[in-house]
Amino acid sequence: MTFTREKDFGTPEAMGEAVSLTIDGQEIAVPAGTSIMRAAAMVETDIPKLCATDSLESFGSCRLCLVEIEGRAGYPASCTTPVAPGMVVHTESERLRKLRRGVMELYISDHPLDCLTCSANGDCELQDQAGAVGLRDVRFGYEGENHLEGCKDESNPYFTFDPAKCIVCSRCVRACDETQGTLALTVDGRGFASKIAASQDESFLSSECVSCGACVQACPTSALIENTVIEKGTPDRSVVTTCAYCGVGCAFRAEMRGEELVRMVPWKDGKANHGHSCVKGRFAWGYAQHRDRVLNPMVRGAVDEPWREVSWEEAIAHVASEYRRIQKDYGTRAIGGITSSRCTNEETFLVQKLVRQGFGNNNVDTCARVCHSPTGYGLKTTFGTSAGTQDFDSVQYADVILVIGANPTDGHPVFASLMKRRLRQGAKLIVVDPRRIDLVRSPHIEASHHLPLRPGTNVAMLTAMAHVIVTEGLVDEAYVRERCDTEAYAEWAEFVSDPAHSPEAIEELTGVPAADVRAAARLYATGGNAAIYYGLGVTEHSQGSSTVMAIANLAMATGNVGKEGTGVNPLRGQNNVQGACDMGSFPHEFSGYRHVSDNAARAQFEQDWGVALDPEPGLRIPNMLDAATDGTFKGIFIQGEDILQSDPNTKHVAAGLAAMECVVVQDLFLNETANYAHVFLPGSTFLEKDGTFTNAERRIQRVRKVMEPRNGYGDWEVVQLVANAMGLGWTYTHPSQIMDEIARLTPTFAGVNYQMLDERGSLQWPVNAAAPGGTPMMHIDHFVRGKGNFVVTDYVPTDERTGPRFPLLLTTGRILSQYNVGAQTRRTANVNWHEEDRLEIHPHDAENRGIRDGNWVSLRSRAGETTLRALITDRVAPGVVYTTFHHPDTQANVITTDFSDWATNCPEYKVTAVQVTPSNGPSDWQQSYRAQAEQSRRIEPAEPAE
Amino acid sequence: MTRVFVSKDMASVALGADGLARAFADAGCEVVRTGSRGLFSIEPLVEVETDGARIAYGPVGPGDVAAVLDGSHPARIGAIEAHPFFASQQRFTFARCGVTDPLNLADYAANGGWKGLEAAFSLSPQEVVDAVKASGLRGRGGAGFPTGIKWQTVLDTDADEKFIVCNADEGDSGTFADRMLMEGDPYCLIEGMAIAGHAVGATHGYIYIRSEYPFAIEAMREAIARSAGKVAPFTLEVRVGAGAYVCGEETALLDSIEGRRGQVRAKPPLPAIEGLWGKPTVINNVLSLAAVPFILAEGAQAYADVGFGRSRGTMPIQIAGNVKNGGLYEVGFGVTLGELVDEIGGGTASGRPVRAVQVGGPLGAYFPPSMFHLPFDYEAFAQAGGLIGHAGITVFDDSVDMAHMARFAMEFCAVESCGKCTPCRIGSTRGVELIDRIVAKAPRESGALEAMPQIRNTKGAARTHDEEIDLLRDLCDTMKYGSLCALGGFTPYPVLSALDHFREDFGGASALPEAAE
Amino acid sequence: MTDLEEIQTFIDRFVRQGMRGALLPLLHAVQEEFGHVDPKAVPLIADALNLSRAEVHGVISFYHDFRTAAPARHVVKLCRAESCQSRGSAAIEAELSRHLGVAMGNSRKDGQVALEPVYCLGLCAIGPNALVDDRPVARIDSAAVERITSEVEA
Amino acid sequence: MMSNDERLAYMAEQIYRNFAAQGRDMAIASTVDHIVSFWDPRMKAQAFAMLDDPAVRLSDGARAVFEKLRIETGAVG
Repeated sequence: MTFTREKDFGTPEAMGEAVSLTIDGQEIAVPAGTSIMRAAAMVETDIPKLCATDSLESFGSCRLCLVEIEGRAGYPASCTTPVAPGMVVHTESERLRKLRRGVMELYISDHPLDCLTCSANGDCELQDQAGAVGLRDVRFGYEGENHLEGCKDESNPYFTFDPAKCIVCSRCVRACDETQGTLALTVDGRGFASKIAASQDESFLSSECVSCGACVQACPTSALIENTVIEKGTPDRSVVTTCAYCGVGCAFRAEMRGEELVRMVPWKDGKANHGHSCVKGRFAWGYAQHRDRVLNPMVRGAVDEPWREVSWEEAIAHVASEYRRIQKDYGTRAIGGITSSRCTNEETFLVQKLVRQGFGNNNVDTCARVCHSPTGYGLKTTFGTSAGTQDFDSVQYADVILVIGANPTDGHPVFASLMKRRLRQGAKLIVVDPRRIDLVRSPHIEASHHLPLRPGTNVAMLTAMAHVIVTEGLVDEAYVRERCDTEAYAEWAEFVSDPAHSPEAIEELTGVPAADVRAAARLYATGGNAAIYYGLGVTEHSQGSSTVMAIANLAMATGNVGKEGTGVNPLRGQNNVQGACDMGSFPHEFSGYRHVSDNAARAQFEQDWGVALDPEPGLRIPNMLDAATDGTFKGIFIQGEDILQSDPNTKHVAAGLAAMECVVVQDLFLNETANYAHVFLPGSTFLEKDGTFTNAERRIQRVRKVMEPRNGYGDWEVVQLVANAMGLGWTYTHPSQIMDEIARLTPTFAGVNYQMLDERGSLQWPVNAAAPGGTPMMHIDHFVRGKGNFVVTDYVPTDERTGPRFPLLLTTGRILSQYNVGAQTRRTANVNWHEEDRLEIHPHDAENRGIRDGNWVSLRSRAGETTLRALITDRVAPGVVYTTFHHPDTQANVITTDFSDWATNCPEYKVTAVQVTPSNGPSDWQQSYRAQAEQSRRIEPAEPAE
Repeated sequence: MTRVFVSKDMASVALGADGLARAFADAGCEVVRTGSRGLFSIEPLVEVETDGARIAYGPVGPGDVAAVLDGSHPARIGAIEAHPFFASQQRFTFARCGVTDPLNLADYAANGGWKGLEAAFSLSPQEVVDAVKASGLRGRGGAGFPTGIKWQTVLDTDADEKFIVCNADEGDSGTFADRMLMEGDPYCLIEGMAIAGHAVGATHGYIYIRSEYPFAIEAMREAIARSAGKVAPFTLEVRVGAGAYVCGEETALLDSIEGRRGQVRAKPPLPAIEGLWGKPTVINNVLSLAAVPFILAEGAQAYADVGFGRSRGTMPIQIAGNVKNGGLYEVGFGVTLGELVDEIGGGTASGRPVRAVQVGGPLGAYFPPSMFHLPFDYEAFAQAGGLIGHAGITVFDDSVDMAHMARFAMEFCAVESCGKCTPCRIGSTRGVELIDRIVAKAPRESGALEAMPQIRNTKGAARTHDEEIDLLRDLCDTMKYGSLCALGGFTPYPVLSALDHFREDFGGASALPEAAE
Repeated sequence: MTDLEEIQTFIDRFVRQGMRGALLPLLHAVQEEFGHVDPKAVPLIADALNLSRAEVHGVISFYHDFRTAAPARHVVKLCRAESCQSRGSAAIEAELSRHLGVAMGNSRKDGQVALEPVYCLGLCAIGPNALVDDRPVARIDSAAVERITSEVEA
Repeated sequence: MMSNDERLAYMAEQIYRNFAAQGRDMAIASTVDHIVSFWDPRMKAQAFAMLDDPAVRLSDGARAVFEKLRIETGAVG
């Protein structure tokens, strides 16, 4: 299969009305603002080019693309010359051929001639253009001044920079500026000596580069090229799939060489990422081949015994029989399941079907419990649907962007680049976050207002902003009257107007000057289209749901829902956490957010599945662990989740798991939860199976199998094996059949099927008769629930209080290079950037504890103690410390408490009272944990007879 | 107490004007420091105020104070305006230069200062633009683009803010008119920019001065401070270059003011529509802006009446290089090259015959005496394969080696290239290497590479002298038609004019001893 | 190596003027105050103007005026442009280079004097010209070369 | 940390406190609706058991909620 490279039109698409002109005698019409180069490419006339590529603004430096225009002197560059009505263009003539050969002769007089052994051989634009212009001789010779001695920079683990191959077209510098927005590259020097440099002409790894790969993708030669291409050679086929890391849902071309993945290149037509990527999706896919991958099922009687490798038949039969036994001994509700936010929609649907149809109860939950369950509750209560209102592209129309409790440049980097592009066009930014995240101030980006509030006071802050908007008459009265429940509004307006909710009243509590709060509120209300983006810093609180509703109130009060550039947009953490919720992973609702007590909905499932279903809500994860320690919950099926590391209060989780009799874990690696498992079923990566993910803007995108699963089965096949071993008689042969079932049973997915997804590339639900092409933006002329519902959100302080024993407040977050519990990214070269969790602490707090940067410190809360190294920074305010939970050996979650959101039990990761003291070594818990983990990971290979 | 006038222009100071001024002060005179009159062969110059008139003596030194004061000094010139070099000039823009104390506001007002601005304020913006159009004023920086049309585009483009940018990067060798005006009559430039601000609706202006002009930078900053009240609400600030000739190109200049590498931007968008910080911007040379006060004060017609063909008004021509009467000669277009070099310039300073004249700085063509009939006019010079540029004329006597000058043109381009576009970045360096081979009569041997058996296609044989000359012409063709801006695009003018008019020098027979590299 | 705190306070004071597109003026001011732009100051300048270090480094490396190392005690900038060449600057350049014991475009090993090229000082009728420690000197002949040499050796 | 009984009481109290702005009766009703929607049968049964167990300390809010819950779900206890 020949490797088809995506066509490069040379300059970005333009939006003006049609302009007609003639190119080489052919009449065509293109939008005004289109370059002559792009117009020609649209009619298969590919004008030679090297510095032009359609992901970047035209630059006009290589001078290969010169054309002749009748009535105009000279030879203008077609990339920088927009079309004009009636223009007559000639792209070929003897004069032009001579000029192009002249330019190419200059290029090749200063370029290596080792094409046949070059890693870009066959995939190099300089090589292509030298052929296109018919270069046969370099009369200047090769002895003149040149750049052939520059030494290679191999500091970055993923790509190599070879300055000798550089033609100084600046596409990399412009990609780092326009596409990524980091501006880590520049041209160093000028004239002939010009060369590309990272930061202050240092190695890529030590520079400001965030390794997103945009420059490597933009580079026309092998000056910047992926190491995997150098090792394996150019790819021979490509498959479009979706990244399995964060909730942005970047579409990629997996470029293969036979069964071997050579590189992941962001797909230009990806609707969420438009051809951009970050270090994780672009490069950190090596974990699929990592030696830690468990490929054979394993079983053991008790968790202190070593694992025994067994056949699939034996493992599956064991699981089925154990579950039936437990239900016989302890009752139908004694077992449950946890779906994965990292697996596909089809797989999460099957796991909740296994629980509901197979186990006969609703004890199914998902990791969304610990991240955006408050979003589901809050947005459903106010708008009527548990998902964000806009698509990502809507940010391009925002005049004001409010980011609260989120760090997009680390958590959602590709969307952060799109947001930065809008900010650099002049949109205003408000950041509400205890930490000075990068967006507050980084090159060319500066927030108009940063409200560094004390962790846990979100509701007080948002209610105060509402107070300003209502009391200063900034409410969009017409919008509220027409679109919202005016009675609920009146009650809410009266509540927020109370002086007790004024910025002045809460200044002492939040630590933010009232004037700043008033200014931010006025900007949000009057600054034009205003969009709110929020993350786990909003949801992971004891008032997570109240905060989401407070956000919705602000948006409704100012008419900022239902049009481009506005909306309430949860930045959901994982690649399919939205999908996991959509598929009915919560214990209280079926797919499509319909409560299990909804008789009509339940009847539909019962009729389709041929079995009576439990109308009562099931157990949430924390409740399952409580029930386990009570002895009434004995068996669990955990697919693609590591609750021991990711869930709060690790000791409580460990106790719960230890009390169970059949813990089944399905994952790629022996994760922390597997230390307490009795059966380990090997999982498959997103490269090894078909399916769909749904990103944070409700966009359903296809995941396509590019290689056979190393463990033998796609995860959906394993769930089917278990189900059939329990007698459920499932007959799926391809995930598309599962999606047909989902569509059959879920109104918002009615129109979704693989054929439509292949045709359109992606669909944003709801997709049904009312919206056959999907719904980019929701609540356009009315809210899903009819009238927008204002909810009074009274500030109830968390019971997690600082005091003499625990004077500091710990909040948590994530970092660009690592992902969630780090299972995947820790097994890639990303450890170059973040090989251990660090405790960020303010200089004052460090000083009066005698702590210097890099020292080992003990971090204690009333829930537990761990040790890690300090990082002294004024990013955090005095009295606030911060860390990540990417590395199991820090066991950060032994610190977090069992407090959680009042409505959804989403854990209060963001507020834990702690004490920090210099330490001399790992805490007792860490030591006992490591001993247990070592002991539990022993594996005895399958008997030779197998 | 006798009042005497001594120039503090950078050239005058370099020739000892400060010492002369001190000597007269020590002798009890009241010394007024002025700009330079603009004829350097008679500097250091002093003008003594005697019964209402100013009697000039020059060149004189500190030792001549007594003889000057008693009127007996042999270098007595009398009224400077009567001196032949000045009598035949039409000083519309440089009228006050050398006459007034540059920073004295009263002096400026007493000599026609602010008349133009007052006239402009009495007119609507469109009327001011119409006046500039009617004057026929064209860009004095070198492009010769009608100034009025540029202003019209900025006026017609609405935006929340607009800017007036003065290009004072004057990097061409042989040009110093901008420097002389900024040091000698800074308020004239300020008045011109204020008028432009009023005409197009801009409230702020920048003057981008090259760092090699310390005196001009200081003069403009002081003048801006003192005249702020006169031009309010229009405000001005000076920005200093940092050693990059390419920032004389208008879009590179804008990038430089914005704090970036001085790289040339592709057009469109035109700066008049999307210029500084993306806002509509008037970018004009010092002389274009300094010509505006006269046009508003005396009327467009007075300006347009002077000139030749489509080149209306006067051009402050700078006669430089190996010339006897080097200096600033403002006259209407149409004067011939020969008149400028032989009659007004007085031939070479070395006394040897004139062999070549470069017009328009390092990117201008070289003209042999056989082309001295050419009238000073944008179109005439263009047809003759050259350009007027910033109207600098550099005279060479017969000792010049034109192959060396062609090489220097390529070397200058290589030193100053911004490095963005291929024809200029790589072409200039290859041009230097190529001319060295031509001059050394050492055409390129068959390269070690071409001789390798693996290289099958490229022409292996050694190259001939004529083939190298043809390659130089091809390179010039690629640079001229391929380059993104005039730096790479015009470097072929001096190279090809030297090759065409002085073919004998390229025989390599009499190359000038190489300068110490 | 200049003291970083000193540079930081200087930068903070300069940036408080709130000048738009302040990088070149700030680099000129830093070089004027401290003799050159120390690479260690680049992160401070980048942060003060909210630019990336790459952008600041790109600008410093583009403009020939900016020095990243301490200059020689004396700097002679001799004009190499066409007008001065027509009046014999090539020979003067060779003579001056010999007298000062430093090749054009270099600083002498002992740091006493640097001979740098400049392309036109706007004194094009009275060349060969030079700036000797920012003081303009015209019509340079052998005698002038002697004077300049003794002046910069002091 | 909290025992399971204490946690259940705490959960009910926390929900009740967050509905408090609606006034006592409305807050109790809203909390009951919430529990019906989200608590599984065993947790509800555990709540009723705590009502009958004198040793268990319940805030008046939690107690009122559990009592209303028992009436509404018609649970025998």
